[in-house]
Amino acid sequence: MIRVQREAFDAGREIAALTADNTRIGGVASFVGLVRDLGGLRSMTLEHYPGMTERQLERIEAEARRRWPLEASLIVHRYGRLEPGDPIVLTVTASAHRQAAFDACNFLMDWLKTEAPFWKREEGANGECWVAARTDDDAARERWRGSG
Amino acid sequence: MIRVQREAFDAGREIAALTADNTRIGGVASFVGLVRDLGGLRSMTLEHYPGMTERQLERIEAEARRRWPLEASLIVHRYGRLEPGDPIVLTVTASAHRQAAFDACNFLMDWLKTEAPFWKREEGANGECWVAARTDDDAARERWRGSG
Amino acid sequence: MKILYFAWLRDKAGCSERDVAPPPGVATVGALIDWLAAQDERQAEVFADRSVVRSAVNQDFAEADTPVCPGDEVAFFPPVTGG
Amino acid sequence: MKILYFAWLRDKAGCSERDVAPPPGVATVGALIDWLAAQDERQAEVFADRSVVRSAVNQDFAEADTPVCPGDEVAFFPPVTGG
Repeated sequence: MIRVQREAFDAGREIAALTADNTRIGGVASFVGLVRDLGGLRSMTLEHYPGMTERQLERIEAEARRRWPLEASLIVHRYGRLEPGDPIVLTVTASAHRQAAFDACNFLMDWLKTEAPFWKREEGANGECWVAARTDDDAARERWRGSG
Repeated sequence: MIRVQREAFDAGREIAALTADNTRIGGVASFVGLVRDLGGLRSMTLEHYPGMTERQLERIEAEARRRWPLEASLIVHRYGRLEPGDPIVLTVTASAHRQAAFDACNFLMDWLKTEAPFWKREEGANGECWVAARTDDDAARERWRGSG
Repeated sequence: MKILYFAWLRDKAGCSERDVAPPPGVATVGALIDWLAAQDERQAEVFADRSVVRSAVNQDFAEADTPVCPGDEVAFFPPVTGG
Repeated sequence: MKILYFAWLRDKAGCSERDVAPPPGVATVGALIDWLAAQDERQAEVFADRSVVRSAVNQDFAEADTPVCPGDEVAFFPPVTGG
């Protein structure tokens, strides 16, 4: 399941809803990405490409489910104006086996970084600037290439 | 932080409490282990070694914090009688960097499986039996040896 | 053909969306960029450094040789920073 | 010296805890197991297959050659299944 929303999310409630009534699940891995303040950050605004975002998140989720035996999965990605400490993204993967859940969750985050059409603008003490993509995010995505 | 308790836990609340007011945190990885029903399971009772359990959990957590730059971490492990679908264990790791959070969380779970003095007794349709340790849990723990 | 701009490409373009009708010879993303960059000063600036421009055709990531047709939705943006 | 048994070792031992006073020559976990197994039938059964018995001395995992002293807390249990 995927969701793109302006509102905050409750990770605990999402995990509970995703795993309810499925006793085949042995482990649930999750990741919450937060707005980090490296000094002087006032806010971060996430812009995205409505339509393409949903398509890409669905593809990324489908790819994870093709690679690992997941009982359930969830991607929630926010957009709009966020402040330091605010949650940005949630990925949850549930499987009979803990390592499948961990690996799939890690994979979802690596792919989101390079495949989901979001752009971040930071507002700090000295004005605003667009956040550049990181080359190590590309490297993190590439490490899954051989194992597909 | 570590806790050994009979009561259930709320993963969302634990994550929120652990990350509150620390804007250096960029990512929070977590894992919830659940009682899995492979067929006919009525309940699972976790016995542990009070005193040694807390010592071991503290050591496992300290080892993770030695290996990765964590801003916060939490292990909650339950004991007592649980039913299929009930949460058993929660591990949470928070770091500036997502991969450190993921790896540390994975490490905590692998070490818990082989280093925390818990024993599981399953009650099914045909009576009760103690769950045997798994050799692949030993293998999962061993893979961290080289990277210490 | 609908053109969309995101993030700092939109700031440079001065608009987020426009309809264009390139001549029939403009059949790939690369050719479309050449044609757009030749339209005016702002467009020239948007595409000045193509190594930092990514594109999508009908909401799928595209490359310079990806075909484009009349009616397509073509988006230009910097490398994404999701997650 | 306090001896603790957990899980199915406790079921076989018929008790979870006992105080013992082994002779001075019993100075390691391995020697303690030899001595306990020679005490009675039940103890002999607990330690019949030592490959499935793990131990801890004063709440740290121990091996057969780990020293034990009077006053120590020594626990015996099957391989752990935490997490």
